Amino acid sequence: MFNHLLSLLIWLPIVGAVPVLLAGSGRPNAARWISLLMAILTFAISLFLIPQYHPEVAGMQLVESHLWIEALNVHYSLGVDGISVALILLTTFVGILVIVGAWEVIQDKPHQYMAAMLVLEGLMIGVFCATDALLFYAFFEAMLIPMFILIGIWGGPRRVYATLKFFIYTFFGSIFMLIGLIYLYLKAGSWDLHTLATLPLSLTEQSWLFFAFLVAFAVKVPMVPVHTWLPDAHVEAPTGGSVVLAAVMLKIGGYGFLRFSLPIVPDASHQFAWVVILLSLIAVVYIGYVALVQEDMKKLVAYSSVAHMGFVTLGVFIAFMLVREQGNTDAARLGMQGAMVQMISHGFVSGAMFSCIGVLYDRLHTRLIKDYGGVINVMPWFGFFYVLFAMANCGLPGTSGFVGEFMVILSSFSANPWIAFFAAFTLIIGAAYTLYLVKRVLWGDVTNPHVAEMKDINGREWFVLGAFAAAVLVLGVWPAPLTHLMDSSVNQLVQVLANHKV
Amino acid sequence: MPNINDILIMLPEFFLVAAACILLLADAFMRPDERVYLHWLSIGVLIVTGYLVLRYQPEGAVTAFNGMFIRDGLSAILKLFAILSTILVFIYGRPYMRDRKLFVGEFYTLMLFAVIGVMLLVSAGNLLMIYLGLELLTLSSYALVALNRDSSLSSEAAIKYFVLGALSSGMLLYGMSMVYGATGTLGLAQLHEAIAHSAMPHLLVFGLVFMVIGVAFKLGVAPFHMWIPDVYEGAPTAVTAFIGSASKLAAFGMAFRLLATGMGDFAHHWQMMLSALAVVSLAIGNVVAIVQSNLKRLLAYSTISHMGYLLLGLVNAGPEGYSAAMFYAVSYALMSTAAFGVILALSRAGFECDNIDDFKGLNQRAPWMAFLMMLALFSLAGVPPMFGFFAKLLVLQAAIHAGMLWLAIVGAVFAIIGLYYYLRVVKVMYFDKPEAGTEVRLQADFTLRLVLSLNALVLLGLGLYWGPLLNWCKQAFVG
Amino acid sequence: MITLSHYIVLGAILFCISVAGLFINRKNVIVLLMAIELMLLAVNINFVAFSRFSHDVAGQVFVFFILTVAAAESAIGLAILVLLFRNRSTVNVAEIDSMKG
Amino acid sequence: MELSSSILLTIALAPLVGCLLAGFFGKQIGRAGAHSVTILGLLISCGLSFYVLYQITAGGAPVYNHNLYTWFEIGKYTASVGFLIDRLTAMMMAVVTFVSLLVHVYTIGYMADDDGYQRFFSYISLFTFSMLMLVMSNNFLQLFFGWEAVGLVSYLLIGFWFKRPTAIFANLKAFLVNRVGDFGFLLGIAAILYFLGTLDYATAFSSAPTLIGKTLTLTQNVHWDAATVICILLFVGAMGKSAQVPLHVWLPDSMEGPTPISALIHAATMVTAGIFMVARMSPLYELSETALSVVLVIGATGALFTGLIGIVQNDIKRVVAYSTLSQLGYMTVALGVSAYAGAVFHLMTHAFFKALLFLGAGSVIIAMHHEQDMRYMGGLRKYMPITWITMWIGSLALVAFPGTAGFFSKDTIIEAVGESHRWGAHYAYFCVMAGVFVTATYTFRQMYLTFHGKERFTVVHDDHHGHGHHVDHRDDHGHHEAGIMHETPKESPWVVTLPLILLAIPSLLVGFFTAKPMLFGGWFGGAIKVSEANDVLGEVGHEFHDAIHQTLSGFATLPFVLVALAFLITTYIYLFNPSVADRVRRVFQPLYHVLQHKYWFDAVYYIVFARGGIALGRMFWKGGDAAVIDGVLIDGSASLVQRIASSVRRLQSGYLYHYAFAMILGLILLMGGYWLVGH
Repeated sequence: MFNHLLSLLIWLPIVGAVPVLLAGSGRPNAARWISLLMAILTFAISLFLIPQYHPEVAGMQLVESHLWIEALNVHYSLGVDGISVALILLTTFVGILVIVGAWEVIQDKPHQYMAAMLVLEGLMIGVFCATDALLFYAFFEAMLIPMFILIGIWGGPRRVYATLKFFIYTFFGSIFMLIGLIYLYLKAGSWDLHTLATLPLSLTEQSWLFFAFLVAFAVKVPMVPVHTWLPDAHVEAPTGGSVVLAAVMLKIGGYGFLRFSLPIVPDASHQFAWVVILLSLIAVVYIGYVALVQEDMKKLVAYSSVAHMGFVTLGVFIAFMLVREQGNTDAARLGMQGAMVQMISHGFVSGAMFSCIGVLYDRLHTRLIKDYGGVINVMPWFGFFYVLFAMANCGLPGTSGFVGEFMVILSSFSANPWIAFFAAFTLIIGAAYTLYLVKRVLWGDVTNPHVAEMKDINGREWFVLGAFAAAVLVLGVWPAPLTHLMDSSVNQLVQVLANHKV
Repeated sequence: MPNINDILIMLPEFFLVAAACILLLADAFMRPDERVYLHWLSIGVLIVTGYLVLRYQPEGAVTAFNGMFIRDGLSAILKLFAILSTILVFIYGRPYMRDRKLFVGEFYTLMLFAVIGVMLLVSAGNLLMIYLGLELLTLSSYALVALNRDSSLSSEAAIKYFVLGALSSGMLLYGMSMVYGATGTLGLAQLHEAIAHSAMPHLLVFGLVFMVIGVAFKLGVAPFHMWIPDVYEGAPTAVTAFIGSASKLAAFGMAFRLLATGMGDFAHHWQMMLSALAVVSLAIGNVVAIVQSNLKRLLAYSTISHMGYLLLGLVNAGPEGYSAAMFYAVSYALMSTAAFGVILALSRAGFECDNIDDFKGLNQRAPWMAFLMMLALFSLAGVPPMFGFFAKLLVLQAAIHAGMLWLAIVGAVFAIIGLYYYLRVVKVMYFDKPEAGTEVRLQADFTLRLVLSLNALVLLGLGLYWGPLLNWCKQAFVG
Repeated sequence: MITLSHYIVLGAILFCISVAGLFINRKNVIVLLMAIELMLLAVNINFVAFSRFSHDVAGQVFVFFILTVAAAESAIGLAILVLLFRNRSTVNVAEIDSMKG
Repeated sequence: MELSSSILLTIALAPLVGCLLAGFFGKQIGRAGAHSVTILGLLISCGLSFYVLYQITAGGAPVYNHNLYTWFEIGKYTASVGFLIDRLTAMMMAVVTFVSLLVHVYTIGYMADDDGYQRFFSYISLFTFSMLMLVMSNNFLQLFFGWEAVGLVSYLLIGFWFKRPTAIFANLKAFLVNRVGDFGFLLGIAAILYFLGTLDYATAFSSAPTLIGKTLTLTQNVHWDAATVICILLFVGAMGKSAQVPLHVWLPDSMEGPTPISALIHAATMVTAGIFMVARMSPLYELSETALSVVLVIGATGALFTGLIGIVQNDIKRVVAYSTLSQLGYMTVALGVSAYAGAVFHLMTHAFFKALLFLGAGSVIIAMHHEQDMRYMGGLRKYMPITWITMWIGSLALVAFPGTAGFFSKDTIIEAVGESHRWGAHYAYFCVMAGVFVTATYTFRQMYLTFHGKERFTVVHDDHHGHGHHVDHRDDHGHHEAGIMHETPKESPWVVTLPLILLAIPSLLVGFFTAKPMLFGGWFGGAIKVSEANDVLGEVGHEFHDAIHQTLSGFATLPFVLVALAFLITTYIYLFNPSVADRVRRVFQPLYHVLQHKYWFDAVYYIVFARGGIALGRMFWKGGDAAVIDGVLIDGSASLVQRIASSVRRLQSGYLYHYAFAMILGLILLMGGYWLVGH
């Protein structure tokens, strides 16, 4: 089993979707239980990664490689390093929670919903495992289909616009990456990421490739100015969709930078690092202000996601300045680790925030902030979780939200005080938009009769929010295990940055 | 002197001709209720023909009748898939034709003759053979398009198809005459030799332009695509499916024979022309499809764009590009049969089910059919892991390898626009509520559902494992 | 003295006339059929001329085939024309535009 | 003997356990259960804190500095969670837990009939935990954790009565203003990591001298001295937490929270965290004259000008709040002249007497049924003698009446400033000196208005205003008609008065016994580092023989004269001739106006940052995202394609001759193209 652990992780949920579809059409509960079983099974199997993966050893582990298409020398090759392991665990963890979260919320064709979720989970795991460029691309794109369906069928009023925008936006980004990959293949005669990483490339080639990759992953992250699909997609998506989107899918963008931009085109990445850094800082400040004035809770959290993901890209790309201009590899590792931790943490926090909004939405069927107010009076437990996650969202120490931003700011100061200055601005603006939201939704006297009738969270919601809360707190109080898990891989990445290709 | 060996080499064709003639006679003596036998008989005949194509399949290439006829890997693959798609069309089309009182002998015999045309065309070794094969195919197609005698649309489609087809074959012939004049030979092989040291290269290129137009028309590449939307819309859907699958394979075969086998040394000339045509048809096909409301018409425009992608493979002008293009042609044939198959399966008497709005809320009414259609559409759109994506991948790669990065980028950009209208159909099927008056047929017969499901799932299956097919295509061009 | 080029030019002229007939004529489908025939004849002239001057018989054989096919073609053409007239009770090219866009 | 980490863990975690029990199982264990568990937790941690204090001072225990666990370890950077227990910490722990314990007890009475009883106890225990984590930390990470955690609790507690619009406005404001401080603080930590490569106090301080000569390059030609940058950035954090001008605006509004909170968080402990932090960082601050001057000036400004506002306040709590601002200014001044010990000492004494004053005010508020306006009080001394006496003690300490705790701490600061030659010291000296008069004025004014003179409220007996209505009063205070009481005010229950008495004792005596060692005896040992040149306290120490002499000589100093002057004036005005007050007000109308509007700080901030931020955000959103990116780029290009499509489709006219023409056109184009390429 262990030598096919990754394949198992990828295909179990995807294949598991078939019985869900077959069983579900008539019997929704059967569908729910089967899919829950599948999700839990996947999570359980993913836990085996922890003993199986040896964090002290850098490089890919649990490798599987079979020739897929020998005519194009495409391999079905999988492998994980610390970063992927962390992200896979995040995925499987969230996988369970979205299934549970949708339990009785989704009444229309639940079997299709659950099946789509499972397929999506499998594909996302595939993205994190793939070590072959074409395989990665296949998973990367295939992911769009179930998400497209999820938003389109179970979404809100403007779901069609949102989901088309989402699909085409992302497709637009990745198609140029495909061209770049083909170019690389023709040059290297292989799709293997490691081979591509060692392929010598002129600076011009690297620059073109860098922008090809940048477009693809910037859309996914998303970075300013190609972020506008995210608010729409989030607002219209069903709660589960938003959770997966925010918790895992955005990470794939950041992950892509690590797997493609950094190792394959290091020199161009270095040359254009300032672009990414600038955009990241814009994301922190500009988007922070935009989030401040949102009237729709989901939109607000969506924008805050953009701002937080800014720290991921920032942490990754300051590494170049640190390594190449100052030779300060430790600071680079700190920043990179910060970016990684931020990815995981944002997975928990944003997922939790969207789950909270889902809880409210299920009760009043509105996401407009003005329709709420004084919720704490009727939903104290919910209030507790909401405040907790809000604090995590504005990076309070002791919650996971703090760790990543802390590390990134610390290391960015070493890169350039001004970067740190603007990055740290999130302390203020982040707190402003989050707590302003909390103030309008939670605090105050009950504003309208509908709010007065709201029931506090039930057991199922307790489970979901509680799980998120546990994750947020544990990671916030003791990030060392996570950083240790990723340390050797990050270290290796930083080494990669150092070596020039031209 | 022709000998028995030549007969053996052409055995599949001979068999099919004979069988077609017998069926033609048999049909005369059949009562209408016995037509179902004709249906199964013709399917059987095609299966046998396919078997014969595979059987005695020589290594490399052999010729018969003094190089008139070439039997090689290329022809084998194209023939097999042409036969396969024809069988699929027979199966999908049966209920449709029955509902429209078109379940007649002519349909089958004409289709068989068209298949013969395809087979001759793709293994033609001589300009004359190309012309004959082409005419056999197109003449039968004209008749097939007009098969629905009482429909003014189909007769209009037929006349347009006929006039433009005649025009294009006239141009093709004119080009052939020029080439003949410049080289003094009609055999493709000899042509290939003669071109190198031709006295009148300008005359050759002049002829080449005309021949390229002939090919372009058959492929349906802009600006020679005008017939495609109208014919697709007007013809009975089953016939459309045939034109959209088998005759595209034939067109690719024709293109290869004429341009690669015949005028291979003029590649640098026709590469230019083809890449220009590719850009135009990518643009027109993808853009105009966005505003279509009729699904058959939408698929027509998608054909135009797909043929543009196929040209991306051809412009490579090397075995790699040819195999990519052929792979593309094959994948396209499978995709379009699946898409048209769903339309055929859903249509009822008096309800063509070819408006996009007819698919509203299909997921409520017939989730499985909706799913199959979605597979076909995503494959056409070229979204991994569907088959269509890898076909696109190959042609893009071929274009880039030929040093035409810009062309590949153009293709990529138009793929984004193209995505939109496929998604629109998926959106209609999955996100919209069903409308009254568009109740689709739900009790399509078992074989149809089974085969259609297989056809659509193959698009997914081949997406996951398409290596062997690609190798097969590659082997067709070694040496 | 009549050289090859005279024949070619003649062929070209005929071809152009037929082409012009195809897209200038807005009246009658029959005219289209005639134009098509004319085009084939132009081709035939080319073939015969070339084969004559290159002392190769294949061209003339080709011409026979073209003639045969042309017969079949016009047969089908007329059949379709009949259908069209039956359904539309007109053969005016300018009125055959129910499918467009 | 060696301190064991288990004891320290118990000190820190006992309140947390109490908090969790009271918070999560509040319903199950009920009110009594809630306050029992939390108070028990506090008792444990308070007792142990004093034990630790004893061990450190008398028991000869060495300084404890160990890590509990590693938070992260990346390359050469490690962040841990651990404790550093030296005399400074020990003293802070004792003060924090002692005051917190008393506040817990006091709360039993104050919150007796509030719905959020359990929640409240859970919060204040959580606060104690956070504060202990802050002071016991041995590294910057944990310091920042405590720093922000106390901010969170303060946020929750200011907004404790979340139904009040004012409260939830105040807590948001408080959190954001603090975040502005933390913004600088975090950058300061980053700078330390950058320059010293560590987050651990000991390592950082030991390698602090390496900072000398290092500079931070901001632009090509702007280089700032490393130590200065670090210290100023850290001090920005202190400005937020310790409400220094111009980040002081949140503290007065924080009075929206229940009074015990004002006593514990916004007077005794949390707001002094900044002072503690700077004292803790003394090895760094000693490296930068510039930074200390900044500290000095800002502190001095606060000390005087915020005090002035206190004079015109009528809300009894707000008077105390502004006096807190002013006193924090004094501490900061002390830091600014490198009299860290003086600052910390004043911090301690202030903790006692300011907590006392707040709790006393709270007791008055209880008696007045949550009427906080002093204009409707007066003559309360006969109703509530204990509160009256204890508050007088507190007030005397506050005005630094010779012999009281405040006297030793405050006069030392004033003298230290006098001794200092640092840039800005003269300005500071003026401020603190004038501040003495101001302090005395608002303090006596408050006392007179509250306890003396004639009653300015009328008692209207009616039965149906039972006890149960207090909640309503509290929830929307001010709505009930001013100056109307429904019962005669009476002394508060023992749970309220006991803490008052227990706080009154140290307010009187603690200075008397601890002044000499703590200020001049180098009591803090290695915890506080002062370079020879800056040792103003040493200078002051020369005149200091013992507490008694000091007390006696205290009567002959300028500060005492000022106090006495203030006493006479206020006594005249508020006891004998109230009308003078109005006349004075009329004379100084402009000044009064300025003070009424608190120098327009809040107004300007609200317009610029709150309103401005919203406006900017809306501009970005509508202008940037909606208009440009979505409107033009995304939807724009989509509709462009649509338009092109609908025009191109017209080429497909349906006419055969057009189709044929298209083919001919194609033919011609290909020909022409070939022609062009050919030639």
